[in-house]
Amino acid sequence: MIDLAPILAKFPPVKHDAAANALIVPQALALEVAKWLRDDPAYRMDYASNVAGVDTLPVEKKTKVKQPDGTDKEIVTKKPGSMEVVYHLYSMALKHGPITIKQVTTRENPVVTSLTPIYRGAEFQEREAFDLYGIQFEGHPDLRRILMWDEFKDFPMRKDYVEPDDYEYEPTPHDAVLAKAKAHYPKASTSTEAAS
Amino acid sequence: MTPINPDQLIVQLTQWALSFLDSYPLVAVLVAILLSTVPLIAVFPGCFAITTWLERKGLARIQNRIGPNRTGPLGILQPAADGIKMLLKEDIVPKTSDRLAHFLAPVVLMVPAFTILSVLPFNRNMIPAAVDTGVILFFALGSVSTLAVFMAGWSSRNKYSLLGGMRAIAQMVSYELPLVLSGVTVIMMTGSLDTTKIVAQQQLSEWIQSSNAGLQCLGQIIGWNVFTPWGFAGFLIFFVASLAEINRCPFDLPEADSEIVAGHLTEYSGFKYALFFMSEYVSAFAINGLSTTLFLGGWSGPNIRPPWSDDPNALLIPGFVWFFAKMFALMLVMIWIRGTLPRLRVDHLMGFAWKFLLPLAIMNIFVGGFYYYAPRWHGIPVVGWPIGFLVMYLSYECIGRLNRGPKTAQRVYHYAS
Amino acid sequence: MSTETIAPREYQIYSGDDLRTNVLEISMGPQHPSTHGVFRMDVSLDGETVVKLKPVFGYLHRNHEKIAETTSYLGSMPYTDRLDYFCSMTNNWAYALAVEKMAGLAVPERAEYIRVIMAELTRLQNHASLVGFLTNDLGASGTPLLYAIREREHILDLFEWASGARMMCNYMRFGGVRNDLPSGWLAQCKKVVDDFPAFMDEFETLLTGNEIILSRCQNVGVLPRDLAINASITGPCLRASGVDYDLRKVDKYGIYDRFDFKVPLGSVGDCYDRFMIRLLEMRESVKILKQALATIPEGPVNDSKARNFRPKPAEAYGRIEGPKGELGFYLVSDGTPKPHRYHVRPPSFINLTVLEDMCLGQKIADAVIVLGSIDIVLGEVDR
Amino acid sequence: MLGIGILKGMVVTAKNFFGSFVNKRLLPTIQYPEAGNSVTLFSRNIPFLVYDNDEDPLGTMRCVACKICEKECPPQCIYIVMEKDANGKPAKRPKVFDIDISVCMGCQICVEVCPFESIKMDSTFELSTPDRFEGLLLKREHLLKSNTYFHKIHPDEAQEVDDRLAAKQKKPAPTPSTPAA
Repeated sequence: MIDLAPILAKFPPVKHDAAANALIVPQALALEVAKWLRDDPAYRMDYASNVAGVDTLPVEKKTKVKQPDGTDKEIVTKKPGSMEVVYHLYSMALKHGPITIKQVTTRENPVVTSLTPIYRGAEFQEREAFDLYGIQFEGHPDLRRILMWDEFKDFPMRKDYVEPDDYEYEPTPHDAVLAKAKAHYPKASTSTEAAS
Repeated sequence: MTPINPDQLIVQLTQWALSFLDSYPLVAVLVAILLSTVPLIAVFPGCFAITTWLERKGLARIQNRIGPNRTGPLGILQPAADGIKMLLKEDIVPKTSDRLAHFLAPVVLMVPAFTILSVLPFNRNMIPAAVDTGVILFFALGSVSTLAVFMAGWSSRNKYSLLGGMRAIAQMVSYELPLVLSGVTVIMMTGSLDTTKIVAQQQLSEWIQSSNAGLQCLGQIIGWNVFTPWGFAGFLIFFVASLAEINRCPFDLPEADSEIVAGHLTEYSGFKYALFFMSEYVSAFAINGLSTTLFLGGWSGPNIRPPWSDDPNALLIPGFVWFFAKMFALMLVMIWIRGTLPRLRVDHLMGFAWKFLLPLAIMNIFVGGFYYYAPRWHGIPVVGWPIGFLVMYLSYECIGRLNRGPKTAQRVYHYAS
Repeated sequence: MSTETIAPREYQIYSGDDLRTNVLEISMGPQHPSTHGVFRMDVSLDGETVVKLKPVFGYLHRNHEKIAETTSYLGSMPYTDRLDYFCSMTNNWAYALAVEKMAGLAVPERAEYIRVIMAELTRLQNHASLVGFLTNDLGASGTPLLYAIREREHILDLFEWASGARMMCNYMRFGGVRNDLPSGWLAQCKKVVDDFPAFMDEFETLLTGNEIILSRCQNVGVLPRDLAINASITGPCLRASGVDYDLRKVDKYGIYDRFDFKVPLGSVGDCYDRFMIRLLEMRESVKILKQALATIPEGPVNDSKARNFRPKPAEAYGRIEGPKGELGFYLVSDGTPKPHRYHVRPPSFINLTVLEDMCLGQKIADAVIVLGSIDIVLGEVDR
Repeated sequence: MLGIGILKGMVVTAKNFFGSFVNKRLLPTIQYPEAGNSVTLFSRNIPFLVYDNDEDPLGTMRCVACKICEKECPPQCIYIVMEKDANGKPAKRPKVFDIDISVCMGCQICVEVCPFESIKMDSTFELSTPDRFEGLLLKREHLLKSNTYFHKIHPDEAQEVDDRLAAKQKKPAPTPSTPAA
């Protein structure tokens, strides 16, 4: 495990997420931190292995708490959703790693700083995160869709993504698929329906 | 009635048939033309069919496969199946193509491919067109195919086709030079452009005229140009250049499938594609026939007189059997090369023609001249042969080394500690 | 290394007053004989020289990650077979490794050996067929490829014997492998491994000295060392550029620290180096296989507790040295039976980053072999 | 000397050319269908349902319609409806058991999760049909195959399964394990 204390000491706004052993880097500082990590002789994190977007929906949890007077009271705890970009950095020179750095942003307006100016290897993966999550990478040289086609409007990896209803006939529709099939082919009764 | 000479049987039959028309000279000429062209048009497509089968079977065996074996015994009917498939295919012409040129290209390719066959002597007295300048005619007509390939490439309005056409022009024009120059040595030695004379020059007539069967047989072989230093080098240069001239592997750049799909053939289908395909094989036969004529003794082969005949020119096995055997042997080598080698790149291809084959071919002309004038001992070239061979070998090594340069070499690899 | 990233080079077109040429734009693919699947290159050509090249892909995109996030952990295992359909065994292993890392599962000794054997067999067949495909791109009419496929069949037979399927093996499980090797498997495997060097000799005689291959591959598509590191290139492509970084040595995942093998390194980083590194790696894989087959112990092959588990909220990034490069899986669990986030780091996808840099200024024929020497599989690039 | 590498390569291909006539290893092609197919005792393709008694396939089928496989199937190609007896109580038998083999990817996960050893992998493969939809939807009747058949295609595995079931029978009344999460 790599000692993260020097980074935390050098960049006070960087926070340490102990559960994931990751550094949460504010967007304004991201480029600077990455550059320092890459060039610092003790770290030499010259290799950005993995870049992934993570989408978390807001959670609303209702718990019933018994009040002293005997009545139940609902307590609603809300956890806001978030959009994260996770980078796993390794060092090819010193053969150690990883250091995980995260940039956290909002789901509504996901903007983070692109690390492509530091790591060329992040180029395609950031484009992929942009394509599938709609995360804007500031400073990316060529931010275009990469896996989906250019005319595609939605972001399919988001947790609240709803598939379009371009349903293709399937002989074993059931449950959700069946509902969709019924909506799409109102008249056609499928064989399994007839059997059951 | 002269005794039957198996070698000349066909010729004699033809003359016998024509003798009936002596009183109608115009008809006789027309019939004579038909009698010499129809067999060409009949035989060579047949050879093409056999070759496609041989190629598919041979390549398959080289690649540890079985090859076609479902159509007839050993898949021998595969060419027929291919032909039927090809003819039944839809003839697709791209909308934006230049229709006339697109249509004409396969025809323009096919006509010279068949025409140049006419100057090849298939046997004694068996040459469709006995032209004094046969070799020149061959090269002149043969280079028309360049035009056809470019027509096909340009008229298709396809970028791959265009690239293929441009490659074809550059390649064919470049390789024409070493091809002709290596043939020039033979012409120099013979002193004639007539293909029949070139074949005759390769036969040791005193030996053939003698009564010893062994000498007769040997005399048909030992004089082949390929057994002289300049002839051997010339043959190799000619063969390599002819590979490029007919777009065979490893010089199949105009139709390089991994790079430009099928080059000039990309937009062709059905019958037109079949014509292209056949013309390419017929030109391959033609050029192999020429290299047989120039270097491998043409129709002469290990042959003896039939026992019933005293005619020194009578032969037991017809000469055209040897001619076709040699031609097919060269085709097989081409198939073998195709099964082994990857393709050259376009700039290497040019470099190979201009920086390697051309100097070698010019060197070969000098060696041929030296060989001609070098003193002989009882007619045996004791001086010319070894020195000529040495010079050709050394120039091969030197030019090869100069071309390789410091850039490409076998490398030594290291392991991480 | 410079302080900034290494930007793509620009290719200058000569534009004198007297000479004006047009750039020819060609869209190579998705239907093209040598794009290794449905891959497209938008190429601009100056004559035959590549002046611009943009890779376009996604034709095979099926949102593997989204499917994985709606199914159980085990349910994604068969889908990983279909990432790089040449190397399903290593894909399985990478995923199993990530899950094991996240859930803290232990793998029995015998299963570790089986995994190493399967992974190295996969490497053999992948590298052999890649070299075959590369020579096909060079224009050989399939001969080396068919020799490679001839040998690959023996390895696929072994896979089928062990797992039931030739390509979509779905063999590894969290905490081991699905079932033990059938009796007689190891003996047959030994035979295949012993026969392999003879094939390698034949292959090398056929290819390595061939003057056409030498002149076509050497100094073509050079990938400089610094750029290779900066662009996160992994696998044989990285080592051909002279960087000593093999996860089998660096991470020592599984039991790779027990085997004696070496990491071959290239010096130039051109197509010929990438081609040779693969041939040399095959020799090293044979070495590993011989050692593993000699020392494989008896014992259980999977952890029975590992079925249908529900991991605690955690995240993990597991990676292995796949035949094409570093194959990583990034998993985030939120305590439910389905992963909250499942991300694949596919090596061939990221190795394509430098395709343009390697092809600029080369001929169009070189662009094809540069692409071939990177070794991409579109199932993995597009996911 | 220039050309030596090419000549060496040509020798290799010539060896392979002539070798293919004498060496079986150099001509590995199997002529399907005359010379048999390549299905081995280990091949798996699509699932089938096992029954024990040839006289009464429906009565002795092992499947109890617990729907674990339906839930676990990664591409969701299994569809099960449990049969109800005259009183409307669930009979432990599937009334509908469909597998859409155009979707099935032969991953064997249904076999692994089945607690009753009732679904196993078949090795048939000649399943092409002109009917893209109904022809590729295998119903209960198509899927039911006897244990004898199972012994024929995968003898070792079938024997293991039989042994396991016999051991289970000895133990007092097996409780159907609950579907795991």
